[in-house]
Amino acid sequence: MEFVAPVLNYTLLSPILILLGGALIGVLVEAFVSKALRPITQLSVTLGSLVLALVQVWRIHNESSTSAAMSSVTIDGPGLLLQASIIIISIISVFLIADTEQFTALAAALPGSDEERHALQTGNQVTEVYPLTLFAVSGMLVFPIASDLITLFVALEMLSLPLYLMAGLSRRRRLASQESALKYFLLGAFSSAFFLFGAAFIYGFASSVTFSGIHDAIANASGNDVFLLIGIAFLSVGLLFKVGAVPFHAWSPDVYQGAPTPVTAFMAAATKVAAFGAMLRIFYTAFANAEWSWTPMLSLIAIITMVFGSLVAIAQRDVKRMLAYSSIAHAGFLLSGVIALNKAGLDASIFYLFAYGVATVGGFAIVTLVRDAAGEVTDLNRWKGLGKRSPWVASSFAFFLLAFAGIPLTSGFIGKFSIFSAAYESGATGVVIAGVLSSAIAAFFYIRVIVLMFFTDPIEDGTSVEIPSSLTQLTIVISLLVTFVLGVFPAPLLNFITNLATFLR
Amino acid sequence: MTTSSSLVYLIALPLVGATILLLAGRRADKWGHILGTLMSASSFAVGVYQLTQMLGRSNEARPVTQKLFEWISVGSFKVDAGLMLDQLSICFVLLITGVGTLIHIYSISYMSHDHDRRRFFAYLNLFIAAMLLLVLGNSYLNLYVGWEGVGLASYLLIGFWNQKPAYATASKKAFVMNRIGDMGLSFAIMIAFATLGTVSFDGIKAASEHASTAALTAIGIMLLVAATGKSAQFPLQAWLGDAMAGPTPVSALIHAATMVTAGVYLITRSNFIFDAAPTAQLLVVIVGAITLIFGALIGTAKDDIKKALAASTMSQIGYMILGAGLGPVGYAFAIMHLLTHGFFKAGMFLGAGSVMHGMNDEVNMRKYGALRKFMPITFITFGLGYLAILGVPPFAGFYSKDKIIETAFNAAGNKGLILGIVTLLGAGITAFYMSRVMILTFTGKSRWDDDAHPHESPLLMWLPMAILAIGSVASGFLLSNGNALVNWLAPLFAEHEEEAERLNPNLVSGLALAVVALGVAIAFIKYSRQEVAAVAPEDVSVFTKIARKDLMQDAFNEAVFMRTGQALTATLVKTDEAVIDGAVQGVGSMAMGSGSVLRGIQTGFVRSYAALILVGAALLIGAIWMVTK
Amino acid sequence: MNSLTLLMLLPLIGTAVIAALPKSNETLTKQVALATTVIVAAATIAMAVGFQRDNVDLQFVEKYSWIPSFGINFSLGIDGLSLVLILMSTVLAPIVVLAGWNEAHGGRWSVKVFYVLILVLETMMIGVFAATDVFLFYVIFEAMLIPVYFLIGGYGSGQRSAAAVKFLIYSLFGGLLMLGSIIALYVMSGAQGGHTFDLAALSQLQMTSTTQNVLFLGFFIAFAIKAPLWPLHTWLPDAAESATPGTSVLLLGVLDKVGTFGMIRYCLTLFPDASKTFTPLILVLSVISIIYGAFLAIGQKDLKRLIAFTSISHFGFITMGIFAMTSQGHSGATLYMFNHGFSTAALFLVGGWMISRRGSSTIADFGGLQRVTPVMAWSFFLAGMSSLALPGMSSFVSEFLVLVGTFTRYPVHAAIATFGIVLAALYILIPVQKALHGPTTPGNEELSDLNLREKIAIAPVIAIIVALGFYPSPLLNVINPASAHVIAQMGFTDPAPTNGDK
Amino acid sequence: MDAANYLYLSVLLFTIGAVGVVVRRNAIVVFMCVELMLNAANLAFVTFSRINGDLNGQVVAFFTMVVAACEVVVGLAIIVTIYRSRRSASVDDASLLKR
Repeated sequence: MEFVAPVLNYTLLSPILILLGGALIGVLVEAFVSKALRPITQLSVTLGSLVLALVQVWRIHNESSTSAAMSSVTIDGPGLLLQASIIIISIISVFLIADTEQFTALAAALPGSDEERHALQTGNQVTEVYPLTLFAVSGMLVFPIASDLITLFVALEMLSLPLYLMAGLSRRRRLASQESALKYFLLGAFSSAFFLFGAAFIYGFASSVTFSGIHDAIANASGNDVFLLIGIAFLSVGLLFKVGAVPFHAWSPDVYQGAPTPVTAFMAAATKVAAFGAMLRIFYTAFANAEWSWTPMLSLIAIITMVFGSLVAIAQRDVKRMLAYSSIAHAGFLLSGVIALNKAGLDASIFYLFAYGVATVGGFAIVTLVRDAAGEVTDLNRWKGLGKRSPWVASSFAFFLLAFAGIPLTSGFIGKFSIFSAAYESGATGVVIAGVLSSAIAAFFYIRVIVLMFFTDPIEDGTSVEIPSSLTQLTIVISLLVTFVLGVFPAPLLNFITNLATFLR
Repeated sequence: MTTSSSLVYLIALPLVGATILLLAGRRADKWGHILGTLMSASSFAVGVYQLTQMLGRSNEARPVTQKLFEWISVGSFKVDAGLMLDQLSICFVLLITGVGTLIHIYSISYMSHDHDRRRFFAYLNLFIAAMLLLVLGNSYLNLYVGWEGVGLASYLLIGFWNQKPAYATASKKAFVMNRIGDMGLSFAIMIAFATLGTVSFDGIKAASEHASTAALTAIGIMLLVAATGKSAQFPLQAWLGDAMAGPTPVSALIHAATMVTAGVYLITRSNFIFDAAPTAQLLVVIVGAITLIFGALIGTAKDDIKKALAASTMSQIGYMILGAGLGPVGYAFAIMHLLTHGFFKAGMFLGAGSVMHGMNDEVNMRKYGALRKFMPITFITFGLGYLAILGVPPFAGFYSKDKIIETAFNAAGNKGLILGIVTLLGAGITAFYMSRVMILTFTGKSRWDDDAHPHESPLLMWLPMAILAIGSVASGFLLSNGNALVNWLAPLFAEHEEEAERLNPNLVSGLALAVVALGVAIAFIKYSRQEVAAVAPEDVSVFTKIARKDLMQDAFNEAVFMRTGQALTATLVKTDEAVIDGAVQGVGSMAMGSGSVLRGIQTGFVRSYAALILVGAALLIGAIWMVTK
Repeated sequence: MNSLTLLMLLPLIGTAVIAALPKSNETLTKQVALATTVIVAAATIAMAVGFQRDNVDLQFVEKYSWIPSFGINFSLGIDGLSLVLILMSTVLAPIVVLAGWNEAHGGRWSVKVFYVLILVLETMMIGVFAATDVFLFYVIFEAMLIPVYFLIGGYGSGQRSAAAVKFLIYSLFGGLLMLGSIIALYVMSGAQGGHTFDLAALSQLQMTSTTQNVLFLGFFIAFAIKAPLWPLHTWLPDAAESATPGTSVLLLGVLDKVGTFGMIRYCLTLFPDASKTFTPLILVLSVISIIYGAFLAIGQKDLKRLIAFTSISHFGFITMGIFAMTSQGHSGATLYMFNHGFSTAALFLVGGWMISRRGSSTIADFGGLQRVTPVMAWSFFLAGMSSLALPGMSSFVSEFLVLVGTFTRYPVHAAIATFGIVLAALYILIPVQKALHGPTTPGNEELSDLNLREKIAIAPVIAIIVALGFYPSPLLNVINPASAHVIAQMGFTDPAPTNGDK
Repeated sequence: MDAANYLYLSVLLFTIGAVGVVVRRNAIVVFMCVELMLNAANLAFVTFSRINGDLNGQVVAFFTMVVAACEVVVGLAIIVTIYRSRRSASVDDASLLKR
């Protein structure tokens, strides 16, 4: 048998290539640029490549092809939209990452050891976080456009591995940070093993690794159903793990809490987009015809996730954990978009992912601002009276919370409405009811935080609010604007999505 | 039907007076009382003018109406703000404004020491206006407005000295018990609209022709309930005694002459309903009969002169209600007794007021005595009223009361016999307790407190008393001379043939006089022959004790309604907090609780997380398995 | 013709001006707020003049595409019902501002914030009544909660934050149920010729009776929480107890009307059959509310809570009138909404002044005020009289219409409800006696009577109450066609007089 | 012999790995269990590629090995850092973050 030399369409792949290039440059910078210039160089390289990638995505946003890389990726509307969202979210997250305060000077050094102290004093701050971010982003860009199982798996690892490391980079509470890295890594690897095993069985069923092949195989149901079903189940484990659905969520509260907040923001927002993007593609294209088999399964998971996330969030005392559980609940809401399995569901999911992602970054950006001598203060009880101390910060956070709660005039409400109506349209009434009820529960703890910030008197314990750096300010402002504008005039974006978002098989 | 544009002034004048006096505040203290009196007097003048006009017209053309504007109009429910003055209402107009004006004059002096006199006159004007609206309204709903209006005025006046908690309570009690009656009235209106489709007097009169007895009976009974509330009839009479908390002129005007007789007006006005609803009519009679004895009995035991008079009012109105309950024959006599009673009872109240005035507001008759010499005018005017209420010819009461007793006897069957005897009995008891009042107050030895310096009241006070006294002497004769009133009112009531006389009228009068004489005699022996204790003796018959307690009516209400009501309220308040709100809170804390329980899953051990993932995988497999199998 | 949008914009302009003002200059802030509300009120009255009474169609209609992909429009329009309620809201607003001149000072935040919230709220109050697009209505319905939440929690007294949270959670819960129904409607409309939220279009939807019942409940529960109907009322007393008097006026006077308004505008229009199915239940709940609310009002020791419970009783009347489905009941209910706005306003404002002067809201702490502060006492007394529906006060007309209208179709319910008028006498006269009558209790001797500002604030309220009591036609003429229209659409006709042959 | 047996084997290996992850404490061992699972998957791929007569399965196997290698790099890095700061490779000791 003879091999055909692969033909690559570089224009369509350019965003990914740009980011990978940027990442490599970043590595070199890390090696050769003087420590004084390093941070700024890294930042500009990273931002530069991200912006460039975004421009590229825009330039190709009307293109669509299955043969961009020998049918192993599919460039189409949804893919590009998701890529764009990921890049935008990454950009505003990078603004946060730029705050070196958050990262350990020397990840390799022992916590509290001399070399760490020395590195701090000499300002010998390593900045490997930037290339790591870029690697992760490029993985995320591949994930939602991957259209065969190999690429999907590679992309999954490509986005995960850097994240594992980034979780361990916190300057403060390093033990916790490293622990979160370990947990994230072990569980991630564990779940990707499931993923791969599932992939194997699907391959066994379809004797093809491409989504189109799988789709056709299901269409003319040749082969052994049991393989397919086991495959779907195990593959889902991997994906559901990444989106943080119950009961595959356990990592997220710990990692969200342990990781440096900028990384948490990036992870919570961008990873969700990428993972759901992949999920949408595989379930909408490859498994579309086996709907009967996986809809009940996903509905079950969705309901459990919504309810569990909302309920447990009530009991949280730490703001980052609270946000983690809220993101779990949102994963549940987003699943109802996958279950919907219709155009409306796809559009809604994309809109929801973007809106939620931006709001999340904004929310965590606020978290980075509340500090005391020992660094960030994430204990909710110490957020009391924040509204008095710094009304603007508190109000912005309150606004993000209202967006999470899905109160009208915020992007969250439009998202919730569209995704629930899509799910209802596809007959997933149970999911919608569960969704509505759990949003009621969810509202409860968002409001509790607002009460803490505005209606309780501050306790003087040195908790203060950092004057945000101009970049952080930028992040917050952008997130606020997007959240508000999408809440009041979502029409342009919705139309844009509706016109673009159709999966190419 | 004639229309007139001047009816509204009857009401407008006093209403304007009230408004000015209330809004002007203390600025009006100087001239407030003058204005008030003038307003009432001018309203009286309009009334007289209307009367002269009316006399000039033929029977049919006598009623005059005036439509002010469309008040409420929704769907078929249309009510105009319209007034109607006919032979019946004119009597009331004159009584209200006439006696009203006299009492205004009286009050100028009586209240001269009260620095809130202006407010008092404002209330009086308000009352006059409301009462006139009550009798002039051309539909039950307009009447209802006046009906509650007088209730409000009475509330304000009873509680005029509401800095005394007891008085404030009295006023509240009056208002609430009246509200119960009002509820009856609104029921009546609702039933009327639902069944007859209208609430105007004319409309209902017309519709009642072809309406079912059931409906009319229902309406009738509800009207009766209303009447019992406003006219202090059994079982809603308990408030009247306490209402004496108000300044005496108020008791004279509202709780003797006018407002309390509104019930009689209502029933007479609704004659077309009651004539067609025998059951309701029978109930009316029964209520009247019970009350007239009830009141009389209470009267025998009261030492407070005003409460004694109040009891007597209750009983006299019982007579009127009974009369009205006797149907077409009775209506006119009921009204006649109402008018004469208006004179003599108002007169006596003012007399009582003048006595209190002289005895620095002492009301306990046991502390009076021998006031004849010190207050001759008061004695005479009061005495004339006394003779009138006893029904001694030729005084007013003789004509009106005897007629009722007569008609009662003439009623068909045992009904007639029973009613006759009851009314006679009532007359006897009345004679007894009124003589008691007379004797205790004016005759015998003085039993005053040391600081009492009895003296005759000034002109402004005795003049109205004198005028009313003349009324109590003459009114009866004038009204019944040639059946003047009967013929005057005849066009309003259904035709009726003279029933066979069970007893000859003179015999009845004879009997009545005899009974009265008996009553007087007993009183004379009991209170004039033997010494009267300055403090009420406690070693008295059980009956007296009960009578002093208003025949336990308050005790009953308190035990049955108030206590249960309070208990119910208390329980409901607790239920609301514990059960209903508790449930809500419960849901909240349940969510919280389950939250913190589920939290336990997050042990922090990575291996347990991995186990969780295994479980999840199993779950997925299971879920898929379910649908495939 | 976009007068409604302009009307909604006016308060926002005021907000902008206030936001631009320096924090220090509080008086100016208040003056701007007052001026804005007065202008809005004037504008509304001008609109009311231009309103064609006998035209039952929506008027001042306007429609701009908002979110086309969901068929959502920013569309406004008013009929008699909405006009009356908007009129009430905008007339109450300046009164509240003037009456609560110093309310903002006890707050957690600046005076500016207070008036910004008030003005934003006013915009939403206009919008919620004028919206003819279900989605738009829902958005405002929910968004309204936020300013009120901060008004209660930020400027109230006592357990203010707890009360605010209770209020918000309660309402959000109801709102989410409604959202469920709205989503279902939206999807159905998609299935039946194009996604839309246009009320008129949605009312044409075909649906099985089961669906209709379920969706109806989604809407009705939300409204029953707002309007508080027994047993969903427990948030109201707490909220009213903690909120400032002005806020309470807006809360009970206006926001709660959104509930009863919604029952007419949405429950009846969208789900006529379901409305009929549930009428018996709703009537029973209304009657319970009437009696229950009255009894609890009698049992209260706190003045504000007492007023709150009287309102629960009154809302019972309104709901009963709405579902009695007779022209009298319906017009009565609508008129009742308007009147209740003002009589409750009077009670809360005067009560608020009494409380702020005495520094306590416990009824027992007052006493003999009639002698000390006659004007204040009189205002409270008149407010009370209008609350117990004394003839000559506007509330009498509406209450009697409701009763008579209900009686013609549901005699028993009406009969039981009528007992409410006796209880009303009690729950008003008991506080009147305790607070105004009797000897002046220690601590009250020095209380000051109403000042000019307060007199100016309360005068129009009482004037309106009395004037409408004697001459309600101006309002009834606007209301009647609207109600008649609804009744007709529901396929009802007033019961004819039976002449008793039942 | 029947290719299905290889499937059974791979399932067996996978299960052993999975159970190992749950029961073993030492981070290194846990990690090796994960690797075992990956290789079980690889075996499955290859077997299927044999059964289906399609080469893709084998290609995947190669990819997986590379990825697994990367994982080893990252994984060991993390585990070693933890070990150095905690002086213990037991995954149960790392449980600061909970609830």
